[in-house]
Amino acid sequence: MKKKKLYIKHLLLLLILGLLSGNLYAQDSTAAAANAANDAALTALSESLQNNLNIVWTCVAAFLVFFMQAGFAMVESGFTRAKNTVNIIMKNLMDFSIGSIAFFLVGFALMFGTTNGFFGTDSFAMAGSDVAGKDWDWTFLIFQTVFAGTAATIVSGAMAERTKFNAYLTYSVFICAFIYPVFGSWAWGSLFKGSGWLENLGFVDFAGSTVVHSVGGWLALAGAIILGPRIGKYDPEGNPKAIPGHNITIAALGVFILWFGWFGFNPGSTTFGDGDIGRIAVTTNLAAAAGAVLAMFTSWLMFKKPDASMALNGALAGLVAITAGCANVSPIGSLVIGAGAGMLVVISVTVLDSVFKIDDPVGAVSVHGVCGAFGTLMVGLLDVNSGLFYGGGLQLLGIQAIGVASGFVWAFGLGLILFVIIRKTVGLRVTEEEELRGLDIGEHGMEGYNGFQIFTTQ
Amino acid sequence: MKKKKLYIKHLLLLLILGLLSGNLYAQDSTAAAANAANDAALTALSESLQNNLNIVWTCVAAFLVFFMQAGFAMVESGFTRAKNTVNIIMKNLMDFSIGSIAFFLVGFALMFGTTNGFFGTDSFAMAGSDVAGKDWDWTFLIFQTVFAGTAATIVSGAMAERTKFNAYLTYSVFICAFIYPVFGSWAWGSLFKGSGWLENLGFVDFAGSTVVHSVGGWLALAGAIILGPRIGKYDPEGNPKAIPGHNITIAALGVFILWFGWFGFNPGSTTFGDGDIGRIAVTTNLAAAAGAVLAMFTSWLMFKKPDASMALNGALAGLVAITAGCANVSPIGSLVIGAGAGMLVVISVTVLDSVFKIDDPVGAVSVHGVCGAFGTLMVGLLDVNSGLFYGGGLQLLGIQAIGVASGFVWAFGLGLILFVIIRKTVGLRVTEEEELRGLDIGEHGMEGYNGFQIFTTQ
Amino acid sequence: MKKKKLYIKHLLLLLILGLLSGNLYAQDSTAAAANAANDAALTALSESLQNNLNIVWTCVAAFLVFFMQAGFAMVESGFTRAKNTVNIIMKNLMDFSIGSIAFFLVGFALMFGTTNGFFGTDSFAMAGSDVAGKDWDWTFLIFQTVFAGTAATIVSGAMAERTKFNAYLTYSVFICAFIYPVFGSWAWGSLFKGSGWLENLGFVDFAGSTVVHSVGGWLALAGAIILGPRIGKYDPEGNPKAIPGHNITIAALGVFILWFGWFGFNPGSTTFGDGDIGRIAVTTNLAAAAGAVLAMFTSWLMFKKPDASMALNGALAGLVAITAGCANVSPIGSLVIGAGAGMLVVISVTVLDSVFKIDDPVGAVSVHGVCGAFGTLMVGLLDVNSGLFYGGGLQLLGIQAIGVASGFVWAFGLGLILFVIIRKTVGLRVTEEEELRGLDIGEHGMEGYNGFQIFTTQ
Amino acid sequence: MKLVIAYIRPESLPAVKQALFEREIFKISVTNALGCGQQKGYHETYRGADIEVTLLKKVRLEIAVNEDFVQPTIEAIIDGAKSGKIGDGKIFIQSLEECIRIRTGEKGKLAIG
Amino acid sequence: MKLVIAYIRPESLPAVKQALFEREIFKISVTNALGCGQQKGYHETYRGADIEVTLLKKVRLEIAVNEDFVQPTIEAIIDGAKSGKIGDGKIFIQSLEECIRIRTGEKGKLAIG
Amino acid sequence: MKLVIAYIRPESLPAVKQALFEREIFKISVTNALGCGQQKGYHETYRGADIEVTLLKKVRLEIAVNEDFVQPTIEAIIDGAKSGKIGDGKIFIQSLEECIRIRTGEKGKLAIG
Ligand SMILES: Nc1ncnc2c1ncn2[C@@H]1O[C@H](COP(=O)(O)OP(=O)(O)O)[C@@H](O)[C@H]1O
Ligand SMILES: Nc1ncnc2c1ncn2[C@@H]1O[C@H](COP(=O)(O)OP(=O)(O)O)[C@@H](O)[C@H]1O
Ligand SMILES: Nc1ncnc2c1ncn2[C@@H]1O[C@H](COP(=O)(O)OP(=O)(O)O)[C@@H](O)[C@H]1O
Repeated sequence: MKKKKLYIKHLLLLLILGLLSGNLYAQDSTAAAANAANDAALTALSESLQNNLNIVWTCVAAFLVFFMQAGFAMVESGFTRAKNTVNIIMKNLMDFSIGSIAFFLVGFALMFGTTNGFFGTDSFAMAGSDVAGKDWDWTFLIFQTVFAGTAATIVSGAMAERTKFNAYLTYSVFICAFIYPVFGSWAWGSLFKGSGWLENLGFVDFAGSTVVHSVGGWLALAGAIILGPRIGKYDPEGNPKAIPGHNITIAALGVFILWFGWFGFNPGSTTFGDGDIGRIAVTTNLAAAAGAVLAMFTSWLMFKKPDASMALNGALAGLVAITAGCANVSPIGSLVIGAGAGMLVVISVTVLDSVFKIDDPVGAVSVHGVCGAFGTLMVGLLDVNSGLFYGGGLQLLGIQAIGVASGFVWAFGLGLILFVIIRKTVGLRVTEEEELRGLDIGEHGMEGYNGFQIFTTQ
Repeated sequence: MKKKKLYIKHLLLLLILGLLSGNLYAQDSTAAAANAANDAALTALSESLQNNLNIVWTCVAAFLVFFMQAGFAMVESGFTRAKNTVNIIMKNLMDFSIGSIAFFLVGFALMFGTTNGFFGTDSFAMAGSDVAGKDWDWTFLIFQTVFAGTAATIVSGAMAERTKFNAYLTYSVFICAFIYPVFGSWAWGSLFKGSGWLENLGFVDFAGSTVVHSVGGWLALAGAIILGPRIGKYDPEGNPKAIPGHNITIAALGVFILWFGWFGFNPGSTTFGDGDIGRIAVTTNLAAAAGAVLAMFTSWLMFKKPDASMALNGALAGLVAITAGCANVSPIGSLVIGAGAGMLVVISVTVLDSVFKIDDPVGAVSVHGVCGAFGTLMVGLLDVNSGLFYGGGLQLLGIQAIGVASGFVWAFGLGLILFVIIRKTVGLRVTEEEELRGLDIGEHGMEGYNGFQIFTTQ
Repeated sequence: MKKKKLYIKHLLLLLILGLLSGNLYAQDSTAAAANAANDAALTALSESLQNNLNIVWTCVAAFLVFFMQAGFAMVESGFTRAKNTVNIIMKNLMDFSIGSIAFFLVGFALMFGTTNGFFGTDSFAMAGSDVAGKDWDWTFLIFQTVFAGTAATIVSGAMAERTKFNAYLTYSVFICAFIYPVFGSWAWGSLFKGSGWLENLGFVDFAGSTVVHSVGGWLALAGAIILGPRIGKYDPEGNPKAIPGHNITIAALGVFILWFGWFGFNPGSTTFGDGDIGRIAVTTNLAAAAGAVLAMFTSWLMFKKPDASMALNGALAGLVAITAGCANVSPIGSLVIGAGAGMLVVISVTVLDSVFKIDDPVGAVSVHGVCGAFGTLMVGLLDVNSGLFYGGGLQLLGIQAIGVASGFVWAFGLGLILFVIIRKTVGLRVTEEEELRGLDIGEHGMEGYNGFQIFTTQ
Repeated sequence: MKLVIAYIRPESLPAVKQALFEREIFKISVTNALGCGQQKGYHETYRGADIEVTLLKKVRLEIAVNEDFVQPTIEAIIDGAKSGKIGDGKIFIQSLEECIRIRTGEKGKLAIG
Repeated sequence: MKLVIAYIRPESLPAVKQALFEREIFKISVTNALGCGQQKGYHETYRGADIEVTLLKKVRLEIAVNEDFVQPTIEAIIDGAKSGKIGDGKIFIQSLEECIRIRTGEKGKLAIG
Repeated sequence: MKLVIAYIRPESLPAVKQALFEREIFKISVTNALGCGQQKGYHETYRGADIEVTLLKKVRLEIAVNEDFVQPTIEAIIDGAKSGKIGDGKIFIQSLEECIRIRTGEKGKLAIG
């Protein structure tokens, strides 16, 4: 631990000022100059303190976003079967671990390095940042790392219960080192040394409905399509069968953790400690609440009973959707976005399941892909400055649509290619026998719930 | 995300100062005036920076308090039976979601709007606050929302395993929109635009032992009485039977999460970032620790074995009890309060169960109602400035008693009325058949632990 | 709650300055003096604001570290059998609760009071700190309390599934009141009023790889040795048998919580809010990630399948190892340390299990003891200022070795003595019958998973 | 000696136990089972997809009794378990050749009670 | 009347149920079981130590049938459960003296179906 | 052929398995059960209220054997499970009419082992 030291940096500033002014004050005519020096000292002090506050805030927000990893792990574990629990846990642990390293070494540079127009080209392994200093760079890196980790982890849920472990590891490297960073550089590159065509257009995605969630969601979609559904998911006539998750308590805990972490995700994206963060926390919370409520009522209408898994998904849908506009829409706007996402997610899950026959065990595509796109578009309507409903015309909506579309093309397209290549090389899916017995024994040689008697007939 | 911008606000202040002073310094006689301007700039800077720090701190605290929702959900789920898990989870998710919206639209205004003497009358849906600005208002709103959510969620535990889901949703609206805010306006209204008779008396309830916890606890008591005990809770002779919870690990996790969240609840109630928060964290922690230890030893004495569920309740009892006086008692005082609450909660649980035959599955009435009242009264004895033991006489104790009593009358009285009305209209209790089979299937058509073999004989 | 008050403290400072300067400015020759006063005001303001920021940051960090208790409880519960769950939960709850009180009353004084050369001798129960004030002392106390709690809780995992509950309570008092604080005073005493020989030597243990983790780990080693292995752990020929944990999901959740909490543990140990915390967060995260990845691959090589429990332990191993040097090594250095710890922990677990026949159900000795020592030594190589690989020569490495060795001698030695005394007095191990049936029923008269059908044959 | 096996609704176990005790039948063994009988399953929905639960949760009793206790055992089970609705369950009776008390080695009629 | 007991692989339960239904055998009871037979267990490792899983997870079926249904029941089970690999399971047949439907009190052949 | 059913304490399963193996009885099936016998239940308390645990956790063994193995099986079970204390359990023996190995279709004595 470090001792409470004597604010050396600030003192230094004051000292310089003291020297300057002591000098200048000798002459009456230099009073104004002295004053200017005084002002400069004040400005420097203010910047230095506010900078420290920003660092504290951004770090705390980053830690909250990190904690979302636990949320994803719990949601995905809870919504799948007991026999695949160890596997889904390992995938969640490993995508973040491998992803952190890959993003540090390569991804960050592609995303935030000086751009060649398409992606960044320097700052690999943070070359250029002082490894013993107090630069903002490190705070920025940890914040961006946990964002990359979020994008990476979305996919595991949609591909759960049938994907080979080493295939998943391979995927994890690519998303954090390449797919996510390149798209990210288009929308957020200028936050550091880079610059991107999407942000230059005026694309608004404050905390990443598209950049993080939709990209993850569309990759998940590609994965689920290439993999095909789990055995038993569709009967011979193609009707979907429910394969219920094994632990709703843990899934609910996961959702609460994600909601908690989102208070780092959205307000934290200010990377600046001032009154905006309270307002963003309000819009974030209201959207989540509206999402949960509307998803519940929608499921009640559609299936006669209020479905817990849908209500939980609804909260996440609201959160994903508000992420783009959390700083730009009003609280009432956030209720609208959240409510829309809550309804949309139930419909989307059902349509993907019954119409498109895409088997997404945890609803990742609907929550992150569909609601992420929805939320990004809604900014075009509800931005309090330039949204359509606020008299801003169609321009922003158009730009948002371009952003959404480019996210889909990039992530879904690359996803298809990547997963096909993996299938051809390391192989993508476990054997039928392993799938029936569970990936826990097949891939990891252990069980998740040793000693518990589990109906082994499902 | 927002770029690291150039502290525009602070610069502006400095600019104004610069103009002023540049002007004035021309004349020697204006040196003093210049200096005053200089001081004003310093003050403005200090306020502005401290204000930002307060916002960061209060937001972080609010997020921690939000996370307590997860804690409540886990505690209540863990302490009830597996067959009712989905239901209790849904109730926890929905009371916060619906409550957040109700509090935003109506509750906040009743609690903190300009008062008519009885409750607030403006600021509905935060009318008057800048939907695109950096006002303190939003930070204050998110902080107060999570407090309202805490009061709301207490009830679900006491009414667990037999309450109809739609009845519970109805209740949730009323507590967050009306019951909690009105009482809150009496004690805390002046934190914003309001003003209340209790705070004007000098009532001390720093973070809400009474305002939040007792109010929730007495509502829970009303609900448990109107509902009646669970089937099988009392044998034909009226002797209580234990109905053990299904997951002590999850319940314990819930308690740890609540303890963690309480570090937002109590120290956060300063809404000001300075040395008080460290001291409040100390009193909060010591009270929780003492509560856990004493509850364990009390249960050991009474039942021959150290009961884990009691020890867990004891930690919560200590936390609830210290909430009123956390900023006003000494660390030793907090040990006394925590220890008292730890003993009290065990006795209270036993007495409610065996003597009053009130079936409260998770001990919510004892933890929140009884220990909340106890803690509020203890401030009258242990306040380091005006408590009885510190030579302050009986006055504060009297005021605290008034606060406690008015909380009981308001919450318990309204609770009885509300639950009777709900019983007469939507209906309060599920059918016997549904209760035996479990509310998860009855209310939600799904199970919490699919695949797990559960002894279905309980 | 406290109203947003008018920064009285800062105003006061400014007032004094105003008076001074108003006075002085009357005379031209006093301009320089006025300026100096001005500078002093700026310095005071800066210190005061930065101090408040430090308090907020340190408190938030302390809360995160507190939350690690939940992580330990979940890891230890998940990695042991269902029949001992209540017991391990209670041990985790109680070691922190009793420990908090013991550390407040005695431990803090021994660790941070004015030293007699061997340990501190004043500040018992924080005598001397203002019980109603805003002193830094309280923030420091809460931060140090949660560190002591961490050291205490490590032991329970290694002694799980066979230790008597009252024996464990006895142990908890001693570690928090004596064993940990005395060693702590040697390395960290000067952070408050004390001073220690190890820190005076130049020993680097920024956040406690040795002070907290190794000390806990070596105590765990002593406990596991004195207790002997669980029934069934070794077959008659002495070959180790696996006794799998009952809930990998919960264990994984625990690891994520610990990782999350570690962002308070390491960056928080600055107790200062500036750019260092971002950098430390980066090294901490990279080491954890590398630990998880390397442990997984090592287990894959050694046991043919990627073992989830090893990967989870690997993340913790990386975290423990980076704790000493998190502020002093580069990000690349942290990858090296994490990777090393990840490999080491797998080997260490296997060797302890198969060669030394020491039964440590959760791997606490390997994670905390072995990897803590490893990480401390690595600072001698990788410290960017004075490490061997950075041209600093062997000196630092030597000092680090002295620190590691003294930690081992103190903790392991005292641990052996303590556990032997406990065995002779209150008794250390439950009866064979109780161990077979489970400590939950034996020690606490209840079950962890009521209603779940558990194969009762293990 | 006979071995009586019965499948009943989980909810009715306490009543059956009570009825058996009243007839001084104190020894029973219970397991969880899934049953498929006349009682139609119920439908759960999960995320909008249907789950047809055709295997219903039942409790299986196994009771070894001497001949003179067979009738009382049957009566007790019916007493406790009959609601008149589909799903009440079945009783199966088999002959039992031998019964041994592990603790004492006692055999036959003596060992049963 | 006979009582047919079968131990089969968990995975094959759906197929066995299907095969039984096709032969109009609608009533069965199912429990989880651990079995030890010719099928060698598998090895799990946990933290580097070996677990020899010698008790394998099986599903136990209990089906009470009238004489003329014994053969179809056996056929159906074999149909659904036979993979030709070790571990397919066993069928045991016992005589059943009596069967009572709790709901109606019906006995014997009538009660079985 | 006989069907041996035994209820034993969970803790004694490893010893019983061992004893059976020594007598070359390799095939057994195990289920969890709750039992009510001479052994009095124990009391748990939960939040100060009493729980009378009258159904104790037991393990149920089912072993099909040829006649010449009946005696060894009984001996083995007693060997492994007898502690002399109440609650050691019971062994029940029934006749078994037929036994079929699903994999091969083998029947009778051949199929049992
Ligand atoms: N022939 C049978 N073989 C095996 N188990 C049976 C048989 N008939 C009934 N059962 C068991 O008894 C339970 C209740 O049977 P059911 O037909 O629903 O009762 P009821 O005829 O009284 O409505 C079933 O779920 C099943 O477990
Ligand atoms: N003699 C027996 N007594 C009791 N259960 C048996 C017996 N033989 C087989 N089983 C049960 O049947 C299951 C399958 O037997 P197994 O020998 O593996 O089949 P197969 O002979 O077709 O390979 C075993 O796991 C066990 O549960
Ligand atoms: N008559 C019976 N019918 C069914 N199960 C029985 C019967 N007698 C004993 N059991 C089973 O055997 C177990 C042990 O019986 P118990 O009477 O406790 O043994 P002991 O007579 O050796 O003390 C019981 O818990 C129960 O599961």
